[in-house]
Amino acid sequence: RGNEYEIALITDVGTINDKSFNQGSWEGVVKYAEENDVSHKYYQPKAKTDKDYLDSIKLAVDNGAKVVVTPGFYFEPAIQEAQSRYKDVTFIIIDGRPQDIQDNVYSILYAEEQSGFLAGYAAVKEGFTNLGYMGGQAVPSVQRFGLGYIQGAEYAAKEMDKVIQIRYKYLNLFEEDASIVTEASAWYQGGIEVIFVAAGGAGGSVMAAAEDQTNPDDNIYKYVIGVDVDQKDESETVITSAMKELKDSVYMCLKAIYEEDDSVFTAGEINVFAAENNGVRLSNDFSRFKNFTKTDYNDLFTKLKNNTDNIRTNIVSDIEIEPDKLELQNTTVTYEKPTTGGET
Amino acid sequence: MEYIIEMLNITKVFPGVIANEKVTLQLRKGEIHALLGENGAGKSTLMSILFGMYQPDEGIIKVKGNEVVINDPNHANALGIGMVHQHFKLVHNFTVTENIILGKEDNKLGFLKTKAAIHKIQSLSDKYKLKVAPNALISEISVGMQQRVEILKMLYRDSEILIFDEPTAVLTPQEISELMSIMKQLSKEGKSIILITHKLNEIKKVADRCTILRKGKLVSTVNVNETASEKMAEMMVGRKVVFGVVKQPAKIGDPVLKVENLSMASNNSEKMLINKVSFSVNRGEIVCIAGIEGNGQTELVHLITGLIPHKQGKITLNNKDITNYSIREKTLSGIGHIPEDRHKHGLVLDYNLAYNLILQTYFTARFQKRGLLKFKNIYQFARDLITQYDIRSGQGPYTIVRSMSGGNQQKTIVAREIIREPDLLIAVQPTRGLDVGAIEYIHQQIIKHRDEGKAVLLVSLELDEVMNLSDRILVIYEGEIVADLDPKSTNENELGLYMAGSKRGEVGAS
Amino acid sequence: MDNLPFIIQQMMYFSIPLLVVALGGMFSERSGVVNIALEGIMLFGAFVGVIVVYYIQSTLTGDLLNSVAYAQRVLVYGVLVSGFAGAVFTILHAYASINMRADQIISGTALNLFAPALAIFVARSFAFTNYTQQVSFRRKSFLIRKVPYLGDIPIIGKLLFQNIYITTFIGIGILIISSIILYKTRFGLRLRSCGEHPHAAAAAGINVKMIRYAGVIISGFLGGIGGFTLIVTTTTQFNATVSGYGFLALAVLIFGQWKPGKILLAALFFGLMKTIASAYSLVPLIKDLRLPSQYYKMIPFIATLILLAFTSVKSQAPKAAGEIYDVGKR
Amino acid sequence: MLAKILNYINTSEKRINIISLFLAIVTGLLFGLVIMIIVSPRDSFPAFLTILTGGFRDIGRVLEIATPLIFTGLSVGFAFKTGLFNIGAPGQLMIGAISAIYIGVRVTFLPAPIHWIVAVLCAGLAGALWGAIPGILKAYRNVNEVVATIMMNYISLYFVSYAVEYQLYDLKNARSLTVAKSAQLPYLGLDKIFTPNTVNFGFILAIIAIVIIYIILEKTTFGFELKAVGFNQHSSKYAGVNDKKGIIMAMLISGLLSGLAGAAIYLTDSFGRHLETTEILIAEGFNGIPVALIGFSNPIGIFFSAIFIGFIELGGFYMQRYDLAPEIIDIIIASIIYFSALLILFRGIIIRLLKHNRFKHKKREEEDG
Ligand SMILES: Nc1ncnc2c1ncn2[C@@H]1O[C@H](COP(=O)(O)OP(=O)(O)OP(=O)(O)O)[C@@H](O)[C@H]1O
Ligand SMILES: Nc1ncnc2c1ncn2[C@@H]1O[C@H](COP(=O)(O)OP(=O)(O)OP(=O)(O)O)[C@@H](O)[C@H]1O
Ligand SMILES: [Mg+2]
Ligand SMILES: [Mg+2]
Repeated sequence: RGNEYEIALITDVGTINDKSFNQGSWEGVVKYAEENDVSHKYYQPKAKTDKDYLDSIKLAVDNGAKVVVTPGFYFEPAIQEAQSRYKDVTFIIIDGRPQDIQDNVYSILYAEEQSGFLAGYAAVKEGFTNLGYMGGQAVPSVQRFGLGYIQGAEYAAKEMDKVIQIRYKYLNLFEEDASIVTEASAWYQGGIEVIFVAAGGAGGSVMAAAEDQTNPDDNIYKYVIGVDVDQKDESETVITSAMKELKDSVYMCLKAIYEEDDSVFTAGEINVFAAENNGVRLSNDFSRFKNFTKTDYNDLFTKLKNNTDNIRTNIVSDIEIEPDKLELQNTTVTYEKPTTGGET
Repeated sequence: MEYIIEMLNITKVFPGVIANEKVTLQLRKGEIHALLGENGAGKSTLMSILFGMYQPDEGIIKVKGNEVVINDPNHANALGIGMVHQHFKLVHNFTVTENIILGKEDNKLGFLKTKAAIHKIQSLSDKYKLKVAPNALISEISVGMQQRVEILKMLYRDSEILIFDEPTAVLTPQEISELMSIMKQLSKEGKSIILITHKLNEIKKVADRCTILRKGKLVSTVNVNETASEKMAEMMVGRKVVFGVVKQPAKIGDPVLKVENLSMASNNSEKMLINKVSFSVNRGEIVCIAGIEGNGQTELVHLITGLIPHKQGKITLNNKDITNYSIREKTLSGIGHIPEDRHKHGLVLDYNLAYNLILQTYFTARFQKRGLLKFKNIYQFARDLITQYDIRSGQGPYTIVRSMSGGNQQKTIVAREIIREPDLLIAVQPTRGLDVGAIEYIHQQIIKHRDEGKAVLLVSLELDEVMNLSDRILVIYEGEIVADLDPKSTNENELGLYMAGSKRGEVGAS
Repeated sequence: MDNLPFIIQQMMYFSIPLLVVALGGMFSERSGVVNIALEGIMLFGAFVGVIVVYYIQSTLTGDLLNSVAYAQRVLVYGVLVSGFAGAVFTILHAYASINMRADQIISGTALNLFAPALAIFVARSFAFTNYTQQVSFRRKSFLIRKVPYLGDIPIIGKLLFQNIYITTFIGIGILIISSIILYKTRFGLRLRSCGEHPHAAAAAGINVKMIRYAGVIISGFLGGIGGFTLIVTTTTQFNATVSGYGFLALAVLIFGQWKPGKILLAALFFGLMKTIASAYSLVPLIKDLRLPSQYYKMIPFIATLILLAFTSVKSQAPKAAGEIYDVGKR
Repeated sequence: MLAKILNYINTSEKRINIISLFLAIVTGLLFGLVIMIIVSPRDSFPAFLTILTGGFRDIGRVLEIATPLIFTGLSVGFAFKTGLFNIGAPGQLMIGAISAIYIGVRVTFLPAPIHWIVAVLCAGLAGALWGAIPGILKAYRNVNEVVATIMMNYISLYFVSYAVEYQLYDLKNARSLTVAKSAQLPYLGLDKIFTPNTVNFGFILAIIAIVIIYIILEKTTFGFELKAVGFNQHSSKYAGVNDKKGIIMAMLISGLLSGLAGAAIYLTDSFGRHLETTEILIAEGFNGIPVALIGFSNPIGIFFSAIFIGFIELGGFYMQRYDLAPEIIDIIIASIIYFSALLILFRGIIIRLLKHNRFKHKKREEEDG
């Protein structure tokens, strides 16, 4: 009989240190567990299938887990199943919501579209008119980041009445690869000034491209916008990061569960983290901006918070709407995907 | 009288074979010392030991009186020992020069000094009239030339002791006598030579003394001028030997194989490898294609058997045009083929004996039904052939052929091809590397086949084989048939002249 | 046309690692040892090299951290270390295939499985990588904006001496040295003879086993360097993968028919194709086709296949490559 | 007793090889254990025990993991037997998978048994095509099959990514659509014997494949020809075998097997595997190589090595309950393969053992007599 571990995290395939939601959530787990010394451990599914997710959950529960954290919307079907299989285990699912959620499940969603909105706004305010977005894959959170990014940029464009353009695509890759360096370089070479990349490891390759295409001598500077966590340390080209408070939200949720306090988190419901509850934001280091300032940011952020003239509720976050199908002003979106096929 | 080399009581055992057993060989400075023995007698092994390729299990080696352990060829070279191997040790896509300097490269800080080397080689080549082109690729020069390269290797390393392992097997009489004179010249310069050969007349010509091995044991060492050839032959085989083959005069029938204007160009130059070759082979006769290796024999045979896709000309078998038949179709229409290279073409070395015996017939109704092999028949058939042809092997039909000796490997092929009673049997160097017993046996089989009224096309480099076996001799030179001779009315010397291209006869396209 | 410098710069991301690693494979296979372990070797070399860079950089501060000159030194250290690591790692393959007469495919495959597992496992198990699989590093100052003097030469300067990595020059250097070694030195002659006809080599007094060890170990050295080069130029962190470039290098080696010159051409061709496939957004005509990106990505591989169909007919692997050498056999 | 065993072994080359392989495997495992002890002395032993026994907890799962490995292992092994090195299994697998899924999703008018049968067949055909292309290139253009299959891998990789994204995309789950119920491989009562939803018809098909491949290789003239070509292309040509046809057929069959692996993995319900747009080669493809190698490229050997790999992989999954990075399993598998490359070494040990033992025998007899 092995040692018991009370809090368990199942990684979506990909590893615990993906500098993205696996890592963010895990850091939240560790923070809480160490403060209250609760035993904790993460498990890797054998493969990326609901069956393997369930096996991992089973393993964790057999191994003494009372709380199971599952990052990523891919876990939805597994949790849907597990919540009734293991009634006395509490589940936290991040980025996802089972169809009919039971009261041993906390579903945590983020308003990525708001985070993206902030990023897009900041980029245009900084003075960029030629923007890019690279998503790892068309999964809901990544799609919402993108949608928000476009609308934030448009919002700023209208404000400053400038005309801007946005190049938009999914890389179909979450790993670094030489071809992504070249692709991003080509974008920069083609005039794009900043790329918002929500693609895990692939971000590294985009930053590499930005660094190589930046050339102070000719006064050319190219930038990257990081995602999920503050990626400013990975490269100086990271002008800011569109963050969601994975760590804190997981931490707080665990706290709520252990202290049975349901003021912030309600079991059996979807807990959305957004501007209202400081669940999404930009990196609070603004030193790399030249024109965009912390005050600009705060103004917008408060507007989002208070939904001043419906700025928040106007943000389209329906992932079934393709990025080039939004109706926009002063803004053209080139979506690198001929609009065919695909269905729900 | 001191010796430059002494090999005392050398014993070498290979899995299953005692290659040498307490063999002693003593070499005097400046002498030409022949080493005589049947195939498998242990000559190459003994020399390989002297050359440091194998370590003896027992016995000691002395060079210039002091005992040495020769642990690799490099060491042998250092001791002034050089060797021309039976199977040449040349890298085919290297130039002559590269092959010669390999292992003893003139160099400055590891960088090759090729120019100097070429110069040295050129002068050596001139000195001994070897006529080699230092920059030619090995793959593009004749076997005779390749051997000279091997000789140059030794001279380049200015070795004192030169070992020749069966150097004459692949040469014309002319080339042989040239080689002989080269050896004489070398020995005059004080170099000591060991010459391995099966051919007594050569020994008589050049050797001072001769050491005779039988089945790995030393028989004795004799002074050549005091010993008659017959005596030496007897010592080598252990019984009186009848030279030559006994056979009835041929009863020639109607033509089986007809070849008309067969031609083929080499694919990396304009040179014609086969040039308008026409001849025919009749029932009841053995026609022999004589020639120096590399004059188109291989290509000719491969064109007839289909191993090389047909180029130009016409081939008919029993008045049937088989020119464009596939290999399989040709085999089935009555061609048997004992190939030149038993390891490359003749056998699947990793298949067992039985499988190799059905290699040409596995698809026939006898061995297969609806694509499933009939193992009972296959192994029964194999057992029969093994007894009938006395094929010796470890586990009978289940023996993996790779582990069999060359002799028995060859018997396997002969059995497989002859048992099919082909109207035309093409035998290419069927006795290469076999001991006299096997040679006799295979010769008998070939003659028997002919006497059954079948046609035989024999390709051989061994002149005595040509003379003894054939009813008609076609000499091939640079892809052309330059003579059509009757063995009774010609001699080895004349033959040699044709083979060397220095004589041309009228070719009756019979 | 004005995109030419850009295209060349992009090609180097692909071509240089492929070139270096394929040259490594060449040394191994021309000595007679087939080496399909290139992927694993690259990965292992990159891993160790990146760790060293990570370590050095963690000790740096301020200007040193941003000094391009110093960064070059760090890179060179990384190159050397990764080469060394690759060489050591490859000894496993050499021992198996030379001393133990192992099937060279098997031991190669084993190394390919070993490398990532080991890299991840080590990175996860020890403190100096703070238990994370990723090892990140600062690559910002690696790029040389303009090589002093050379960078100012009219056209060539812009093409070859601006926005370039020192590893590119190292790669070219390796190419030149390799060809010289192979064709002009005693070692090269002996190496080739062992790959073509080991028994002839042995008869000429050459220690075949030793030469083959040398060949395999060199392939490890270059494989490691190639892996390191690939990672430091194309990302900001090492993530225990070289994403199949080892196998592509193997392809380049065969495509290049085991000859340095042709290997270079193969590597450049492949690099160019890869560049076109990823930088199509710059090429108006192709861009306007608006094909799914996957189609563009297929280009390099289809093109290579087609080219192979025309160039392979006479291609001939080293005769003795993959063949187990033992004295008794003949 | 030991003497008896040794004698038994001694009577056959094959047995000696198998025993040496067994030794190699044990050594590989022990090597893994050593590493585990270094990293975590406390947990290493129980964790190691879990690796060895964990598989028994869910045999059904083991077989499920093994099934595709059997196919790809056979694929690689079969090519090996005919002297070809097919590292194109991943591509052939993926092209097979996408074809199966396409049929399963789009050709829904077919009734239950026919539907999945057609899907399986198409997977096989697609794989066969994907294998045949390098075969043809090698036979007629002398293109080295290693390069060709590597190229084909990437082509299929991007094709699959395209097909998923543009033809078979399930937007809600961001993966390929799940095939219709009628296209999912049936359990045929296997779910009564093993854990439900694990082993299905795919496993039966794998067994059938093993038998057929074994018969082809060992019992048919076709196999006779293929192996001859593999051993020695010249002598098989001399024997009138059409070596070009041989090469093409070998690659075609090899590809077909990998294609079937695709069907076995992906013709499953929504809880099973799905293809994604992410451009990554499927692991089961490459893992066919070690499986084949450990199994001496022999169909029966491949069966056992696939089961073995599946077994310790599952054991490795369960081992996670302890404080060890799961990659240790990969290390163990790698070292097992490496040590199996050192077969000669272990053969040496065994043969020495045998000699020693035979020697003792002699002595004993002498003493008796
Ligand atoms: N490498 C080897 N392994 C096993 N047995 C060998 C080996 N080399 C030679 N033999 C055996 O040793 C014996 C002597 O072989 P060797 O080559 O010395 O004969 P030989 O006199 O040179 O014959 P030939 O006239 O054909 O050259 C033969 O019976 C052969 O079967
Ligand atoms: N490794 C070996 N094991 C067993 N017998 C061998 C081996 N190598 C050579 N022989 C046998 O040793 C004998 C003499 O060796 P040698 O090298 O002269 O062969 P050969 O007579 O020239 O025939 P081959 O053309 O097969 O080499 C031949 O019968 C050959 O088959
Ligand atoms: Mg000999
Ligand atoms: Mg011989």
